[in-house]
Formats: sequence, structure tokens, C-alpha cells
Amino acid sequence: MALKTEEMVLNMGPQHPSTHGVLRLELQIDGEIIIDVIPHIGYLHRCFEKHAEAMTYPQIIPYTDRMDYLASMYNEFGYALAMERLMKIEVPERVEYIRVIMGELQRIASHLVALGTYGADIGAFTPFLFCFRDRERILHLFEITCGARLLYNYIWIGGLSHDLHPDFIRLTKEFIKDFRPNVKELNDLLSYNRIFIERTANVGVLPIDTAINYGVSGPNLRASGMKWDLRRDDPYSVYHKFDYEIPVGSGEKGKTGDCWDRYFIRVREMEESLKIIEQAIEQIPEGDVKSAIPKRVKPPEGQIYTRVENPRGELGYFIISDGSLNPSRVKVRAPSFVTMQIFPELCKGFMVADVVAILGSVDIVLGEIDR
Amino acid sequence: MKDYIVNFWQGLFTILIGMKVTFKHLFVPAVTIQYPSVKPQLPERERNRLYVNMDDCIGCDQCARACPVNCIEIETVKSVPGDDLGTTSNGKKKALWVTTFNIDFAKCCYCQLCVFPCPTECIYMTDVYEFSEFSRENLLYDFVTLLPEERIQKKKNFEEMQAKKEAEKAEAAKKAAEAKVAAQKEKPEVKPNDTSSENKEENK
Amino acid sequence: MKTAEEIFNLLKEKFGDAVIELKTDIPVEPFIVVDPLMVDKICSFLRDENELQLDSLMNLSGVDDANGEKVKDEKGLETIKGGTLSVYYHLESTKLKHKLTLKTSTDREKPEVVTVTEVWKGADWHEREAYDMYGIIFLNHPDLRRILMPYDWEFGFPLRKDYKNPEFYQGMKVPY
Amino acid sequence: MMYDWLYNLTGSEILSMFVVSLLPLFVFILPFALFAVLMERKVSAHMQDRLGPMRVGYHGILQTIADIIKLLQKEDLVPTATDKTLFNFAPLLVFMGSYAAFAAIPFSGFFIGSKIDLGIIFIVGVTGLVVAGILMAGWASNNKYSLLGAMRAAAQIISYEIPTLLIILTVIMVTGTLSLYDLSEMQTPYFWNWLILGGPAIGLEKVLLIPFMIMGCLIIYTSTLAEVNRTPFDIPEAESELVSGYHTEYSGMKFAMFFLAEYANMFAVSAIVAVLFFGGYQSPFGYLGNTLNLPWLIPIEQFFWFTSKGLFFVFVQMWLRWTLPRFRVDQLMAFCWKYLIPFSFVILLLVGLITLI
Repeated sequence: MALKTEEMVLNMGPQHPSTHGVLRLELQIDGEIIIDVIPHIGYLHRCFEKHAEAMTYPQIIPYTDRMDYLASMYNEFGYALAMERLMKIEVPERVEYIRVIMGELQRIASHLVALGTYGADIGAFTPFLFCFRDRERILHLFEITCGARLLYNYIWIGGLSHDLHPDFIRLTKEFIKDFRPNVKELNDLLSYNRIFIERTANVGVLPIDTAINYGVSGPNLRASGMKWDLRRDDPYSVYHKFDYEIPVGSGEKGKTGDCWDRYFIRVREMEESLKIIEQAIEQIPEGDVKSAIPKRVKPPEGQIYTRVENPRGELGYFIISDGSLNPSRVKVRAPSFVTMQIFPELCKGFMVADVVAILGSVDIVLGEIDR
Repeated sequence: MKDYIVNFWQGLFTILIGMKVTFKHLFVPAVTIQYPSVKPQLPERERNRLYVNMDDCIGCDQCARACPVNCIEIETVKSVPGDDLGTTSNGKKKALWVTTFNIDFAKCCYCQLCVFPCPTECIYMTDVYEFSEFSRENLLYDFVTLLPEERIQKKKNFEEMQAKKEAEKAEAAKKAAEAKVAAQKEKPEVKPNDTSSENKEENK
Repeated sequence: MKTAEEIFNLLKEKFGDAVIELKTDIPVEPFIVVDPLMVDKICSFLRDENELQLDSLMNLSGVDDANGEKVKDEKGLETIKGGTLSVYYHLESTKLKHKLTLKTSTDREKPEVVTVTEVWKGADWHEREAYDMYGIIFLNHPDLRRILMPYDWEFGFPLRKDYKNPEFYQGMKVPY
Repeated sequence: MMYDWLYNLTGSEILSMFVVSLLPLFVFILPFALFAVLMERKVSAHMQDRLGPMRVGYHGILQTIADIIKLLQKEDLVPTATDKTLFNFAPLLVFMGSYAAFAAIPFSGFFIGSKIDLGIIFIVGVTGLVVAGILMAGWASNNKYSLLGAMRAAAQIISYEIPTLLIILTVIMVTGTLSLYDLSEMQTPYFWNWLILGGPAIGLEKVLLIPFMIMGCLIIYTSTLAEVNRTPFDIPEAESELVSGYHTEYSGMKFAMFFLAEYANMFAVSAIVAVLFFGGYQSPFGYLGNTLNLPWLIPIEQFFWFTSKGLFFVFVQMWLRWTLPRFRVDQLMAFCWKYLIPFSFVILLLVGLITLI
């Protein structure tokens, strides 16, 4: 007589230590094995799109920061780029370079948060603090240039709010010199640790075709083996001036596209960003950062869809302007929103502890999902 | 069988490497500071609490318009000609009495959009970050330097001046009307026949 | 690498009147206006045609064109009658590296568009968000319910231009 | 011995037995727990480049006392639909399980709780109580996460008892005694006749024993680590997925009991490893007391050596906690059944053959 077992619905509720924000996962589990996951989002919905319709164009920039609050510099970058293409503004060379430097620093900071919290989710708490100690240095760099640590309102439409701080270059060079050995140390401590590999290899495998079909982008797509990076495939700003290679998941420790690949892609991407910053610092030209900022931002009637390579994936801005001072529609295509869609697919058949591992490796931010 | 041994050995070896890393960090000096006793040294472009230097403020409302969350509330009263409002630091003559200038720091998002458009640079961000309150109402800062009675007094002056101007305008209008009527009277001696327009004006 | 005109002509001969027009006057990107009830066939053609291979849906967004005329009813509540709600599809081919924008518009009272979830499974949540924010009903969508707003929010669709915040939602005061 | 000294002092058996059994609790475990909590926070802090508690007392010395006062005045919540009796009894059982183990541990030549002959078997049996306590706590707190935590804890602790017992068997085969006191006495003062280096055996047998004894010590250390739910085996109270496992619903004094039990268990486990392989209270290089022939100094030295060995192993447990990530439940089981148990069987077999030479 077979043992009568029942499924249990476990609520990994909005307040849970490892859901990276207010996300409610309804897990149907049989014992420890997951049968189905139903994500419920919307707990952090702050109506960004409704606000944007009531604001003038420059006033929207502080709101874009609050969407993906871990990579707000890149949100502004995407928005400013979309507006400049809409209004056909030519931005001075120095502004482009500073934006690339700030964007790449923000990518390293955002990846450090992703790697640190991922280590903490799996159980190792020390790498979390090592990552945050290094991230603190980047936040200090941002603080001396624009005054804020997390939500910058630094990249404006047509330029920047402040020029670089006099000793920004020196501090960045010091940071790069100290950061490289730290990345190696993080690898020793976590990446190649047998238990960490045991917990992440062959877990939550994302095949390439489902990834493209779902529109997944960024590190999660590259971890599945596809060489797709918007900085190279849909070039914007001055990224074409630097040489860096795009790391692609190769299934070192398990199948390609598993949690370990998604984790290790971010580690290698940090090293690539370091290279970009070094080259950008050498070639940075002189110039006035506020010369191309329009007095009154009044774009012609029209619409534009621009996308940038946010640390979490492809961040797209679809802006429709009806010629007045306020936009008639700003739609944001958030990478975490699309990644969250594929999350139930990744979790089926794994255990409760793996849900946490997969959620950490996919690196979502709820501010961006709920907008 | 081979990967069984390799698995075990690799497990042991990576654990020892990990332990070497953490042991090395036992002797690395701490990076944290003891906050209340050791205050962090903030850079000069720090963006924390706003400060408005009221003698430079000419009440132009630029900052209130630039604020994305409308947390600045300004009310100005025109000055009576006799008043002396003083001049701003860069020598511009002030023309408006600013009777209310509130910034609600509970709503402010510290984005510094208000600092850039200010013509006299009287609103800027200081590096004071320890200003939390127990109740949200205390975060509503009032920057006006006039006493409450002075504000009412300024409003009253303006109303009186307004009333006086109305009165003058009314008299001027009446005088103009009489002048027109008087002009009308000299014209009829010249043309006795248009009596109908005359009594129309009289009963106006 | 196909430009919008070539794709438009290709679609025109294949689907005839379902493909309404190609708009190029509005700045930056030309887009093709398509009949809302034929969207899924057109999209599956766009994806499977080996010259086009538009295999990734970058973005699907609902838009309130607000081109109806404003009507003030007795309480001074301003509502827009008539006019259209439209849905924009931004497609992209990762293999042939070209992009395309599609637009469909449905009338405001009974907005119905066929779902494209079979073509790109990524559209599922985007469509649910468009329904949640604009009330555009996507026919035979696997599970069309609200995604960002609370599931039982019955005060209309927030992103429409004539949306008014309710006073109370389950006893909680809504306006800030 | 302490018991005899007390007996001729007071004359009544019960009183002296009562004092002797209470001594470890008040003299050793409570002060040790106070110190261990602070040590854990300080060790973890410096391993992560931060300072740890610095504000209460000089360099945070009085931090644990502050913690205990905080826990004392915290409200002792009992969630509604819980099984009251089980809920209240669980922490007691867990603490009893881990405290009782100290009865048979020889702190020094002069002091041993009770010199029973089956010392080691008694300790392993008594720590079995902890499993019952954890299951009760998990089930009684009527919370899905705690239930999951308790299920995992039960599976983990029971399956890790087997390697521990097998290694203890090998030690008993080599030494022939079960009582921890004789075991410590047998490993005479110098470190080369500690059991890790072959112990009392002579010649070829001793040399042959060394590799197996080292492997045995490693295995028993990891498996007792799992019994105490310390990382990398802290799955029952895995913060990241089970919030904090079986003691999620506990607060105030009950939580303090769990906390204290964990640290008491940590020391008990490291004491067992010290006694079995590292010569209990024997000093590695002979006694100062002998050279200065002050006989009363020897027990104090022995007590010092015993606690320093115990503390070293506790430090290694903390060191492991702040380095390693956590196992998943099935990997935990696989590790125990596929690696630890086969290895300990092999060691049992080979050591058995060696002792026959």
C-alpha cells in the first residue's frame, strides 16, 4: 500500500531573508522537491510610469534611479541616451568617457552585491562582507563626484551634473590596484570551494533557446553560452573604443547555463569592467561637461526605444513624447522583470534549498520588477 | 572510483585554501569605524540636508518648480514702495517679501535639482545627515526670517496699498467719467439737438 | 539585415489588408501598423521566416493614445470617450541583428488584441502588465490577471489618462 | 578525586555527588558559554575585517552579559496554536542532553564528574536526547519552516552518529577501555604517546596506527560537527532558506537555552575529540608540578591543558563556520553515507588487523 503523501504549499513570503526584496514565491513542494513555483510580484509597485507622465523630462532622472536601486547610474545612462537620441543632441567626448567609467564602476558595484548576497544565500557569510568592503570604495568614488552613494541623479540629458572630482582619477587607479587581488581571494574562498560547487553546479540549468524565447538578457543569457552583449551588438556611447572580451558560460563545473556559470560570469565581467575603466581613464579628453545640456528639454513629437547593457541585462526605455514638456508615455523594459518570468521554469524538480540558490544566481532586484 | 577519490581530495584541498584565506584576514586591520565616536569625514560635494540663505532669496520660485516631489512651498508678497528690502549678496535689488518658504524634508529626495536653477545660489546642500525626528511634522522646515506678526503685517501693508490703489483708480475713473460728462456739457451748447444722448449719460 | 520597408512589403503581399500601413514620418523609428486580431499570425510569420528570424521580443508596451474627445459628466469627472489604446511590439533578431517595431490599436471601450504568448513566451507577463495598466484584453492568453496592482483592484486601469484614484481601498485611505 | 575529597569532608554521599555533578555546570559551562559567545563574535568579526562588539566594556568584554540581560527581559512569546507542553519542554530537553554529556568528561586528574566505566558510550547516548528535543521544538512551534528544520535535524544527527560510533569503536579496540578517565591516564604526559600518534602501542604497531588515527580524528571531528549543527552542516537552522529552523518561534529565555545548549554542545564535542585523540588533560611536555615537585599544581596544569585543547577545537569550529558555505540536505546524507561511513569501516577493519600483530 503506497504511503499516502500530500503536497505542501510553502509560502516564501514577501518578508524572507533571501528573496532579494519583496517577492512572494508560492512553492508547491512534495517533501523537499519543488513541483511548481508561482511568483507574486507587485509589492514594491511605486507607479514610476504614472509619475513620469506628470513630471518634466529632467525631473524623471531621480525616479529612474529608484527603479534598479543597485545600478542606478546605468538607469540614468539609459534614460539620458534615449532622450539624446530623441532630441538629436551631440554630447561632448568627455561626457561619454565619464559615463562609461561611471557605468562600469556601477557594474562592478552591482555585481559585488550580487556575488556577496549569493554567497550569503548559500551559507558562506564572509565573502558577503569582503564584497561589501570593496563596494564601499566604489561608493566613495561616486560620493566625491556627485555627492550621493546610491541614487545619484548624476547623468543628465545632454551632460553631467558635476565634472569629475580632482582626485577621482588617482583614487580609481588605487581602487583598481587593490581590487584585483581581492577578486582572486574571493575566488579562492568561494568560487572554487567544493561545497559551493556542489551546491551550484547542474542546478537551475537555463538552455539557450528557452532563454532567447523568453527574452532573457545579460549575464544570465551569456551564462547559457550565447555571446550577446549590447555594448558590442547594439553599440552605444564610446564602448567601441575599448577592447575587452565578453565572457561566455562554458560549463566548467557542470552543464552550461547552471547556477555556477551565472555566478562565475559575473566574476569575469568584473575583471573586464576593470580593463575598460583603465583604458577609459588613459584616454579621457578635456572639455566642459555641461555645454550640451539644453536649458528647456522639449523634444519633438515622436517615440524611441533605446536599450543599454544594465548589469542585470537589457534595460530598455520606450519614450513617446507629444511635443510638450512632459512625456506622454515612458515604458521601461526591466531585465529582472523578464528574468523573473523564467524563474519557475528553472526551479522545477529541485529542492527548497535550490530555490534560494537559483534566485540568488539569477540576481533580480524587486525595485525594477515592480517599477 | 577515480572521481570518488578526486572528489574527496578536491573537497579537502579547497576547504583548506578557504581556511587559509580567512585565517590570513584575522590579522588584517579592520576597515570599519566606530560610528558615534568616530564620525565619517564627508566629501565637500556631499548632498544631505538643504539650507536656504534667506537674505539672498528673491522668491523667484525656480527651485519649487524644479523639485520633482514638490516639497518646496514658497509664498511671496509684493513690497510696498516705501519698504526697504535690502539687496542680495551679488547686488541684486530684492522686490518681493517672502512670507512662507517651507521645505518638507520627509518628502525631499535629496536629488539637488533645486540647487542648480537658483539665480542667487541661496539654496545649497550641507553635509548634515543626522536630523531624524520622532514625528514627521517636525521635518517641515520653515526658513523665513520674518516674525509671524511681520508676515501678517507685510500682508496687511500690501492689502492697504492694494486698497489705496483701488481707491485711487476708482477716483481716477470717476474723475475721468466727470471730465467726459463735463466735456459732454460744453459740446451740447454747440449742438442743441442731441438731447437723447445727454439724459442717457446723466442717468448713468 | 532587412530595413522596415522591405519587411513591410514582404508582410503586405503575405497578409494583404491585415497589415495597414508603414509610418515613417514620426521621428526616430518607422513602425508598421497591424490589425489587432491578426497579430499572432503575423508575429509567428515574422519569427519563422528564415530571412527575418525575429526571434526575440524586446519589449511589449501598452499605450493610451488619449485621442478620444474629453467628456465631463455631472460630477466634473473627466473621461475620454472613443479614441484608441495601442500596443507596441519591439522585435529583434539576435541572428540577423535587425529590429522592427509593430503597432496595433484597438478602440478604448472594447480593447481586444490577440496574444503572442505562443510565439514568444516572454510576452506573457508583458501582456499581463498591459492588461493590468490599460485594460487591454489579450484573447486566449494563458492566465490574464493583474500583475502589479492588487488582484482585486476594481477601480479601473491606473495608467489610462482619465484614471482617478479611489478614496478608500479596503478601508485604507489611498491618496497620499 | 573530588568526590572522595568531598566525601570525607562532608560524610554524606548524596551531598557530595550532588555538588560534584553541579560543579561542571556552574564552574565551567556557564563561564565557558559567556566566553564562547564573545569569542565567536570577535573571531568572526576579525575574520571579516571588522571589529565586532566594542562598546560594552573594554573591547566588548561584557557583551555576553548584556546579551543575557537582554534575553532575560525579552517577552517569552508562545505562538497560539502550539502544543504548549512540548513547546516549553523542548529547550529543557536540548539543554539537558548537551549538559549531561559533561558528567563523564574528565576535566583533570583530580576532577571528573562520575568515573563510570562506559564513559564514551554514555556521552553518545545522552547527546541522542538533543535530537528528541529538536524534533519537539520543530513540531510544537506549528510553523512550516520549523517543521522542515526539525525533519532535517533528525535525519542529520541520527545519520552522523554512525561514523562517530565507528571511530569510537576503533579507539576502544586500540586502547581496550571505555572509560574516558582511564583513556586519559593511558595517554601518558608526553605528546608522542597520545592516541593520535599511536598511543600506548609500541614499535611497528604504533607507526602503522598513526595514519589511521589521523584519518579517524578527522572523521570524528567532522561527524561530531554535524551532530552539533555547525556549518557546513547547519541546515536545520539555515538562515537563508528556513529563516532559523527549529528555534524560529522561540524568544527570550527559551531561546537563550537553545543558544547556551549549542555552545555547551560545541565544547562537549571538542572535549571528546581532545580526550579520544589528543590525550585529554595530559600536557604535551610533562608537568611543571613534577619538576618543582608541588603535587597540588598538577591538577591545575591538567585543567589548563584540557581547556586549552577544548578551546582550540572550538576555535577551529568557528573558523570553519566563517569559511564554508552550507550543504544541501541530500548532499549531507550522501557525504555521510558515501564518504564517512565507508572510510570509518575501512579504518575499523585495518586497525583491527594491526592490533592483532
